Amino acid sequence: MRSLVPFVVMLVVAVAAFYLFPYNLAFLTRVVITMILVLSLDLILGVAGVSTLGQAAMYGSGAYAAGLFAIHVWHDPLAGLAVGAAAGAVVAFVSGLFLTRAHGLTLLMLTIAVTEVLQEIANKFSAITGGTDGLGGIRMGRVLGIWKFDFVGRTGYIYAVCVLFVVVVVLKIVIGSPFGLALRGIGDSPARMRAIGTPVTRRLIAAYTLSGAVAGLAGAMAAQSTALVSLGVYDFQLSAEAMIMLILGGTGRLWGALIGTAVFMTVHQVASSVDPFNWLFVIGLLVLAVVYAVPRGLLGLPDEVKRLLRRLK
Amino acid sequence: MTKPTMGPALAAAVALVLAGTAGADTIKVGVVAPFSGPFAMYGKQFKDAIDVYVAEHGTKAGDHEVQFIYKDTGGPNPDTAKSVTQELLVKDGVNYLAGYTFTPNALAVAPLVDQAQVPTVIFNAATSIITTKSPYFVRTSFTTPQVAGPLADWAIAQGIKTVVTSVTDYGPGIDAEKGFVKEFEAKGGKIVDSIRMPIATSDFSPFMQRIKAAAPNALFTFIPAGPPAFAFVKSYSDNGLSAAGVQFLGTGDLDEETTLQGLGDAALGIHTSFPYSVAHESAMNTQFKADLAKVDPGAVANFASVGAYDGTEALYRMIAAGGTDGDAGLKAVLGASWESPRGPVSIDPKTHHITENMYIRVVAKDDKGQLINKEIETIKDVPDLGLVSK
Amino acid sequence: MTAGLQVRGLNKAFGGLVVARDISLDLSPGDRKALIGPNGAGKSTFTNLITGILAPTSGSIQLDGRDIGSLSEAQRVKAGIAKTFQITTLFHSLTVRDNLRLPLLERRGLTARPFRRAAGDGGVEDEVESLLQQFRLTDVGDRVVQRLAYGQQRLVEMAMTLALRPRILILDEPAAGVPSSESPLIAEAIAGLPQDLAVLIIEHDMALVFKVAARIIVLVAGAILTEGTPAEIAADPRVRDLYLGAGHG
Amino acid sequence: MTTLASILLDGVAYGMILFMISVGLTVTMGLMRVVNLAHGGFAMLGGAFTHWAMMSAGLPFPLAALAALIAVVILSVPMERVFYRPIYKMGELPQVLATIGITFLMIASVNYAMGSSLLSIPLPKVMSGAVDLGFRTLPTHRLYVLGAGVLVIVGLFVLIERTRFGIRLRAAVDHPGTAACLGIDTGRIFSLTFALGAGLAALGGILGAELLPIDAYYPLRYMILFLTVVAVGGMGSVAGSFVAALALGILDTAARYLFPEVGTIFFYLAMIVMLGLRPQGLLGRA
Repeated sequence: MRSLVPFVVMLVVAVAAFYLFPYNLAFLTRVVITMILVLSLDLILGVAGVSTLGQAAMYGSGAYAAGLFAIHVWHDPLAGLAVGAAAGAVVAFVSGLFLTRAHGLTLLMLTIAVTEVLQEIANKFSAITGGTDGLGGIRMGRVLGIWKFDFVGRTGYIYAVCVLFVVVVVLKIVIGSPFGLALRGIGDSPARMRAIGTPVTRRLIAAYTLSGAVAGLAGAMAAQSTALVSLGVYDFQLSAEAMIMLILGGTGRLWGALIGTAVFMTVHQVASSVDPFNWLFVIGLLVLAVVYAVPRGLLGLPDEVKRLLRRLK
Repeated sequence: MTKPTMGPALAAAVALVLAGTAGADTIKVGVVAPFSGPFAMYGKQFKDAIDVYVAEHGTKAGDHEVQFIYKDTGGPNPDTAKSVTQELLVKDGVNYLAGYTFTPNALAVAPLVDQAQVPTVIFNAATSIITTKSPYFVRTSFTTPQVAGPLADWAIAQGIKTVVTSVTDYGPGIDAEKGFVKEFEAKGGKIVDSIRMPIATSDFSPFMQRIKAAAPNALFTFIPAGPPAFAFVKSYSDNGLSAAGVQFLGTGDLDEETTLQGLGDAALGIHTSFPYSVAHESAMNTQFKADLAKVDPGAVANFASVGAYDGTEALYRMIAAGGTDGDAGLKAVLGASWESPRGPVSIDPKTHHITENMYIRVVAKDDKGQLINKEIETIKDVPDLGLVSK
Repeated sequence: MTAGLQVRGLNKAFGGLVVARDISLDLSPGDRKALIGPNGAGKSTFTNLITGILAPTSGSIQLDGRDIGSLSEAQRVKAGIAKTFQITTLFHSLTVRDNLRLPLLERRGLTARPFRRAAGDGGVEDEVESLLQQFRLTDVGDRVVQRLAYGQQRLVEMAMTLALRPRILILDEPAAGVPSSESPLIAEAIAGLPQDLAVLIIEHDMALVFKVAARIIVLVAGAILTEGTPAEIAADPRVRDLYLGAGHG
Repeated sequence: MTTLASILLDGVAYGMILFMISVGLTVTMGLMRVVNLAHGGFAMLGGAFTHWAMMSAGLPFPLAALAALIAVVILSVPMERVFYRPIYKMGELPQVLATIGITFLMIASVNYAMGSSLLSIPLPKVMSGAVDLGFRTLPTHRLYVLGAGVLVIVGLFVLIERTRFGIRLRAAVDHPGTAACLGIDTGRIFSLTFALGAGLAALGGILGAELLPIDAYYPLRYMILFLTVVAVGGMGSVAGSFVAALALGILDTAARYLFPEVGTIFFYLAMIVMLGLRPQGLLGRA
């Protein structure tokens, strides 16, 4: 089946990275976790067409929930992921009740406001969250009771890749389902969806909740791999960068989220280690290049090249 | 020709890395700090200070060649701090770590440092608890209570009896408030009002009006350097608090030297306490400033510079004594004392934190019309009050 | 009970501006009626009143003897009144098949199912294929709508609306913007609509109207001027003066 | 009673500053329908040029500010041509992305040329200090901002509602096709409007620097604040952002007086409520 090819490629790349960069596993793990966050954004923004700058709200809530759960309840990693995903889903559902009715600038501002309120709350309740110092003292148990998180980060990486794989598979199924088709319809034309009798707001709340669960999952993974949660999980910058990575890769098809994240984080890493003071030039130019030259993202690059070649003939 | 397979290539890579760590007697030190983003100043100050130290003392500590490897965190970002530290330990095989500007970044690497048993010198992060999180932590900066406490003592000695505290509502601000209030009340002073100001405040007039209405002898503040400190100081001067007889007391974070000129004349006459002033008068400090000018013309020294400079002193002492043996190195620096550009310092073997003089300074103009922090009083050998009191 | 749509004494005014004046109209199963009139005669106001986008100032709208005046737009769709849209509201980035699947799935209330494959769920595929065949779109079924010719897009529009299985179908300018070479396609498609469907066509293209409509209603200044067979309308001097003579169409 | 008067006084003074720095954004974003996250960048450039003109070229404040204003306006013309023109017709997402990219480039440029520390703009004697109002004092600077704000809003009203340029601008925005048919050079109108927005941004940046000081990261730090004023006021409504700026200024000030411990939460909750009740903004077009 042709549709399985990308999955095989993804696994091969993940395995190759493991062997090619055995000393960069910590960085690779962060890339994989960010991929999960960007995937969650692809569902709501790329597929359903809801522009949001507030994905950090769910990511951060997932991180704090997983961190607190590990400290006070149980240190099992998978249970922690479930708790993080649940927290992300709850935040998304509640905020989705009013967010999904807004559009354009108003929607962008509301998503930002929700994130800022959560960050301020986390700062206020520093007795619980650790405030500016961060929520420390997270000690994770073994994955499935078997694999211990090791110093080099092998377990952490394999664990993250497995979760990423599951997330991609689940989201692929959802996007290909009647529900997913309805979301793509909403992304194209909400007015027409209403005209064929679809309860658009209800579908959007469901999609936002699912997206929130995935973002919460990503946050939980981050909390487990860093073993510390800081107020930075609610940073506006995180939401904005997730959006940049998604559009860089190409929206709506999941693979774009993976490619965009890998390319952005690699460029970021290289540029900031070559010239930390001026790397923002590189990122700025990269972002502009995407908007003006490949508006459909790197996924659309082959088509653009084909068109160019056809014109040359 | 046969295609090279992945196996041998990888083995070669591993061998190369191992040769780097075990072969020649080069001790590697990983420096983790923000070199990009809004806090890039810290990374630059750290690197400049290390360069000054190396220029003065050479690249050898005892018999060992020292090599610094710099890694960027981009700001308060524990995820990045942890992953780059892991990389330094696993890939670069560093024997010592240093840097760490923000508390969450330092706390995030505590388990790693513990597991790898690598001595780590904190150049800046100022929350007391950090050094309790791993026995391999040593800190050469200061803690917020260490700065706030002596200021309270001094205020009492000046006859200041009533104070309104007004701090930024986040970890360090609250630490400062507690440190000041505890000492001030213990000495018989009275806190008239305590205000915690939201982090994102731009207009401080409401707080200034409230303080003015309470009419205390002085206000005490902790506010981060940069835009907030600028607006706060401006607001103090514009709302006429000085004329109303309310003295300005603060921790030296707010008028540290890289942002001091930006505060403008509004800052004249405010009092702060801090372990280092660029205007500190000593031969060593003059030398330090001259060498800094050679390494990086136009650079301005500040607390981060001396934190890193003394941190490098600690690193050199450890490397000279222990080489690759971190535990031996650590032992050599605990209890050690030396002369720093900020004055005499020593490492408290119990708290692993630096004991140093606190200076009460007043903002004044030097003969070139530049703003300086003029030291007017010295409180000697202050330990980390945050830990000692706990 | 009377089958079909009965409109009685419909009035709509925006402040002092009257845009629908005492309109009465019947649409019974099998009807092929056309609504014509010069620009600004109130044709789109009338359709908006029927589909529920606008609320009338007075008058009644009944479907099969039941008053539907209080139903929302979506509820009227479910009740059986559907209208083709301006072309811009197609799902441009989806394939023709997906464009048809969506209304079919929605009609069966399945668009909340997240774990089935959209292609194949709910037994809609046969209906997708027969709609494609009916509108001669089978060859382009897997093409993305925005890459289709304009006339074909209009056909997709009609097929989508038909997928909702309406009993009352309002075709809003089905030939608007379609080049004359593709116009016969539209006429053919309308001719092929189910016999028991009640169809109201609003159109400027007089050739098309005279070809497909059995009766024509002429609307002027918000009121019905006259109604009759194409032959009667063509012969009516008032219509010639007011409408055809004015050079429209 | 005194507290109430103080809240109103400080609130209006703060609101005026908010208005001054976001009115330019209302012009570019509201009238031209571009989600412009780079607005703060123009404000920063205004401040940075003023700083440079005073410190390095030794100009007095009014001259330096004027020179900086002109420099930003001139700079904005090629920027509009190169960066903004291609994105007018794109969706809001590419606009967000492109203007974030532009913001990054502006930050990197100022960081490269002037470093990342505060770029101070010392005010002349007449503008600093405080005025005694009897029951309390008010920083003199606020009176100047108040005056400038009133001038700007009256000026904009006259420009948009009463001049040929205004008529053409509204035509170009509402019916670009028709306007082009009528022989209105929409490209030129957009260039001029953008330059006007950039100039107002620079003016706001310079005058607001007492509360929102200028440094390289200024555009990111205050981005959300600017956008809030425009979103709450309503896209495209100068009067709306005036009302929103004053309302937000007074609300924020009241919170700081009455319950500072609630912090920024209050500000954002107020914004959520306002946008929840009126998604198109207080005076926005639906």
